[in-house]
Amino acid sequence: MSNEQIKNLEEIFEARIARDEKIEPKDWMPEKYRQTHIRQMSQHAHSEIVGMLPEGNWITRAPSLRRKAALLAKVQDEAGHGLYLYSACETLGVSRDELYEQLHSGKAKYSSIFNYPTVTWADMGAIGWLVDGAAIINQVPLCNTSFGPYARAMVRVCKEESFHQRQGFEIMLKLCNGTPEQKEMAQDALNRWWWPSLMMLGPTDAESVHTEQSMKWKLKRKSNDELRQQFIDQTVPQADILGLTIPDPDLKWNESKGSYDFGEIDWDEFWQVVKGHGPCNKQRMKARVDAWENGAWVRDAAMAYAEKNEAKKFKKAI
Amino acid sequence: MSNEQIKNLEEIFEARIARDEKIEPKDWMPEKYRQTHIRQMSQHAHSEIVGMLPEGNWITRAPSLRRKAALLAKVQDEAGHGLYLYSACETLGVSRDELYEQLHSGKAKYSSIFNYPTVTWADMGAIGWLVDGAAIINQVPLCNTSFGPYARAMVRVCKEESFHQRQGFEIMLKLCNGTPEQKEMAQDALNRWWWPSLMMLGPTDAESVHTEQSMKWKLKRKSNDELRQQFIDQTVPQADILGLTIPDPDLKWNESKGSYDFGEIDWDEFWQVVKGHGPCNKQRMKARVDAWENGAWVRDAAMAYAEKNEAKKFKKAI
Amino acid sequence: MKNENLYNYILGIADNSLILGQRLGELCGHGPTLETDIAGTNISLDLIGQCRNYYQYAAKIKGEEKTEDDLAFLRLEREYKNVLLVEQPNTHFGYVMGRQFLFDVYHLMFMTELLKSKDETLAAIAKKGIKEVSYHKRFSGDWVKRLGDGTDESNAKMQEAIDDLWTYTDELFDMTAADKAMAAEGIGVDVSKLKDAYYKEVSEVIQEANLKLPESKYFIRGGKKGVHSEHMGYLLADLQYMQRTYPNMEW
Amino acid sequence: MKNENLYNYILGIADNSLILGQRLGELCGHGPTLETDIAGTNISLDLIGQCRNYYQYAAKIKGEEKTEDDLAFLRLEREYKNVLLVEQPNTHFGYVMGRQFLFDVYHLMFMTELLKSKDETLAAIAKKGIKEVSYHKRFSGDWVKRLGDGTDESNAKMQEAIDDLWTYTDELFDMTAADKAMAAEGIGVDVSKLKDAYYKEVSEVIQEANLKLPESKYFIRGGKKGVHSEHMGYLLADLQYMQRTYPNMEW
Repeated sequence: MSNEQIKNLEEIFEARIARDEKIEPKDWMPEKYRQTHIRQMSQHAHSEIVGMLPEGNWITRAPSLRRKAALLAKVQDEAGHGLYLYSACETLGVSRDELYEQLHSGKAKYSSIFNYPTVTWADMGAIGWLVDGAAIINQVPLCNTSFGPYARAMVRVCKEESFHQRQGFEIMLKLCNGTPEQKEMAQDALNRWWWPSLMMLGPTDAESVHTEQSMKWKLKRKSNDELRQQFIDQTVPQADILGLTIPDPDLKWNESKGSYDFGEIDWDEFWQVVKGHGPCNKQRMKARVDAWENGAWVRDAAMAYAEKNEAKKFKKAI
Repeated sequence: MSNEQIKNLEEIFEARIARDEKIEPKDWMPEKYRQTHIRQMSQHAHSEIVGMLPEGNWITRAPSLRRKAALLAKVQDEAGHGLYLYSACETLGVSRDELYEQLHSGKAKYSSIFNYPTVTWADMGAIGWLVDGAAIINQVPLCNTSFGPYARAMVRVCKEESFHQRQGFEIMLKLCNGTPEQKEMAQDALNRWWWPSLMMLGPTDAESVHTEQSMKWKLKRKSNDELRQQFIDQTVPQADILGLTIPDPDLKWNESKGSYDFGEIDWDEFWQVVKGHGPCNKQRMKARVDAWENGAWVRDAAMAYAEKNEAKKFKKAI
Repeated sequence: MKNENLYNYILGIADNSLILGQRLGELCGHGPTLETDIAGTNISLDLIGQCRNYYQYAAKIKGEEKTEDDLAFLRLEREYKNVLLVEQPNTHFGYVMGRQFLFDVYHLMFMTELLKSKDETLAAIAKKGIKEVSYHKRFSGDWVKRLGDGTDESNAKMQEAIDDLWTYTDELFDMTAADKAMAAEGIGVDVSKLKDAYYKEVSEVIQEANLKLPESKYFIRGGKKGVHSEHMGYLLADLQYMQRTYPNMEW
Repeated sequence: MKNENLYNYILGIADNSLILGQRLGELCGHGPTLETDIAGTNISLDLIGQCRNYYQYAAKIKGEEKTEDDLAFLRLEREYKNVLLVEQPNTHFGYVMGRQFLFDVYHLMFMTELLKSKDETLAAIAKKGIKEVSYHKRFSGDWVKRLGDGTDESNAKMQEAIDDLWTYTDELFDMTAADKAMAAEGIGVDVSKLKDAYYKEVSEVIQEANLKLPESKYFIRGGKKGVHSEHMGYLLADLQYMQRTYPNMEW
């Protein structure tokens, strides 16, 4: 194709997006659009499957059968989200194996929050309440993003995440209405998860890359700082309901701007974790790589079996 | 050597044994004597190291620091016993690696009692009290056996075993003087370990092989049935002190013979376990084989390092 | 307690589901594919759901304000009545599927009989669970075939698992005192009668999976009497951790 | 409580020994040779012995009829103050020896300083333990060299362990509030002052062992504040099992 032809296609493409039409896998799209979507969707998929680990850590120790069942269901949902999102990536011509390879080699990222350890049961509450809460704020706008499979996946994901968020809040509420030990456990979890949750909304706008292009493609509708402010404004009143204290001495309501002022985020910690040096980065990656490598013989067997059976069917047919 | 010469040597040899002289590794000995001793001593060594596993199972869960320390010390003693006994075997010209190979391949046996699981803390008491108790009855006569290194090893082993036996009894006593749950735990352990302990003294005389020759070489001084009777007569009064009931409805004092009558032993169970089908046979062997295989790189490294350092020393010397 | 036999009978059923569900729960996020992770978690969830129904019923019988969680979490190891099979570790995926399959075949036969129980609650629980269990069996049976008839490596691994786990199958058909009493009243299932059909079905799948039928005639038992393998203590230490550490709280 | 700082200070020391002793206890009967099994058990035994001295002293300070076992077994995870290093799992023998060595070098320096404590009990405990710890360091240091300078495989494995464990070393020199208060009173050790000598000694052994010094300048901390790794909960579930399951009994 000539440069002019491509430019023409690009103009038509951008016009479709501007008209809020959905782009579908078989439609023509600029290479950068394809790559950006693969990157973002796979990063999201990786986050779902790595995100199974910190919560999976409490399945065997959940304090009641009801909570055990709910936690199993939640982790299962996360695996399901991973599945849709990998499938959405596959529509753009990249295989799941390639995406895993990127994850395992450290080339692809996943949400840094999952590099923190879950040290008490209350962390199951805090993750649902705060981490899923922040995720929803990131994701709700994506239900209207331009790429059809991603937008449709996000509709389902957001519905389930919102259920998880309520469930997390309910775990916290039960703890906060419980014994002093339980309430202390809840406060401790909030203390540990608050700042990493704020970091989840991404670096400050000044540090953020890709934003302009992403806005145009509706991969992003608000800046990181706007999303963060939204998260804080929505979460502080919830902490009040729980009777918990947000671990930020600088947090206070700013009447004039109609939102909360808050303290300085420790961006050094953020970058340390992003760069692979957080408390559990190695452990998470080891768990995923081990699962993959230890499962190789199983996948090989399934493939061999399927091929044999195809051959048998073929023999029967002739 | 001519047959006659050998016969002559054998006569001198048997005469030495009859005079209670000790046979030392460098002395001439009949091949059968050598083989019998390798078999019996290595079987004993294997029993010590396999025997570390059922007790090792409770190190991480010992109920107090004092008990944890005592249990560690006990298991360490067992490893030490293994070490002397393997060394005694080595004096007869067999390497430790060969003996391990016999254990791992299932060619060599070890005491069947270690194929039962340790399911509660009270099992640490019952093993010390009953299993070490039966072991001592088997082993005390060996302190005077004809082969010097074995006899000397057994002196040390018996001293330590006797300490272990008292320690086990003391665990039981504490449980029996404790809460009803604790006493029940002690009774339950006695119920499970009683019959396997009786089996430890070996098959009934009618079924037993090697006995006559072993008697001559002082590898055996009493028959299995005599040892068993001795064990029962010594243990029943101890159970009375504990206030526990021996799980044998047929057990009763026989005034005329001055010892206890007791019920039928389930020899089918005995042979099932001996043949490798007890509750933990596979698990024990897997633990040993895994330790050995997973440790290969460590042993190789130690060897390579030692060789390098020899070479370095040699270089320095020239 | 009135109905002591019924109570013990129900615990025996419930414990199998709890312990197998717990074992599967350990694997969450560590399986060979995302699809098997989802399926395994799903089976675990079904089993935990089933055991809740049983424990709730048993707690009602027990009275004394006992709850499902008291029964699931606050008994001593010697009081758990599950068969040894379900507590065996997740050594590798062949063991996971082998254990599942050897249990599922039994479980479906058991549930099919329990449907006819004179006890309406038990019959209702069976009715609710039978579809789930039938899915479990299809899933695990398919994997036994895939692994058995896959590659040489997978065949060897699946054979190893079947050989090791086989020794725990016979216990499934042991009748405890409670089992006998309940079977006599038409409430419980006479599991001893399921044995022939079980070995027939299991053997067929094993052969179809290109695996050798284990020859050993020696079996290990004990779980139904509360004498568990050494794996059980560690499983319970995790399972009970929260309830033991923070007694008498609500979650 | 009077002496709260002293109490917390002692727990910090004791917990390191307890948790490392517990980790070594897991290995008993599973080591690469009988000799290493004996040595590992021996080190575990020394550490458990040491922590008993500390806990007994802390229990006396605490009063309220507390015992060494109450302190060792009946705290919540967030109340254990051991460094992250000692709770790391026994991934393979290289990790076991690497963890031991990285702790032993610190431990011996620490004990040497603690000898000078104005608190006579602590000085006496240090005096009693210092020979043990010096043996531990020789043992683990020798193995780091043997594995580092053994075969290519052992070199790679030892390097992997050192790289992974390195990230937990810096925490050894963090000063908690209790540490600072006790150091100021001449009772506790100012561990921050040991840091340079530690890295110097450790680096020398690493180089002698034909290993590369890890380059990462990022360190992970948390244990001293009671924020442990995910391994810790499972370790505690086993450690505390009996005391939690059978409360208020004597053993």
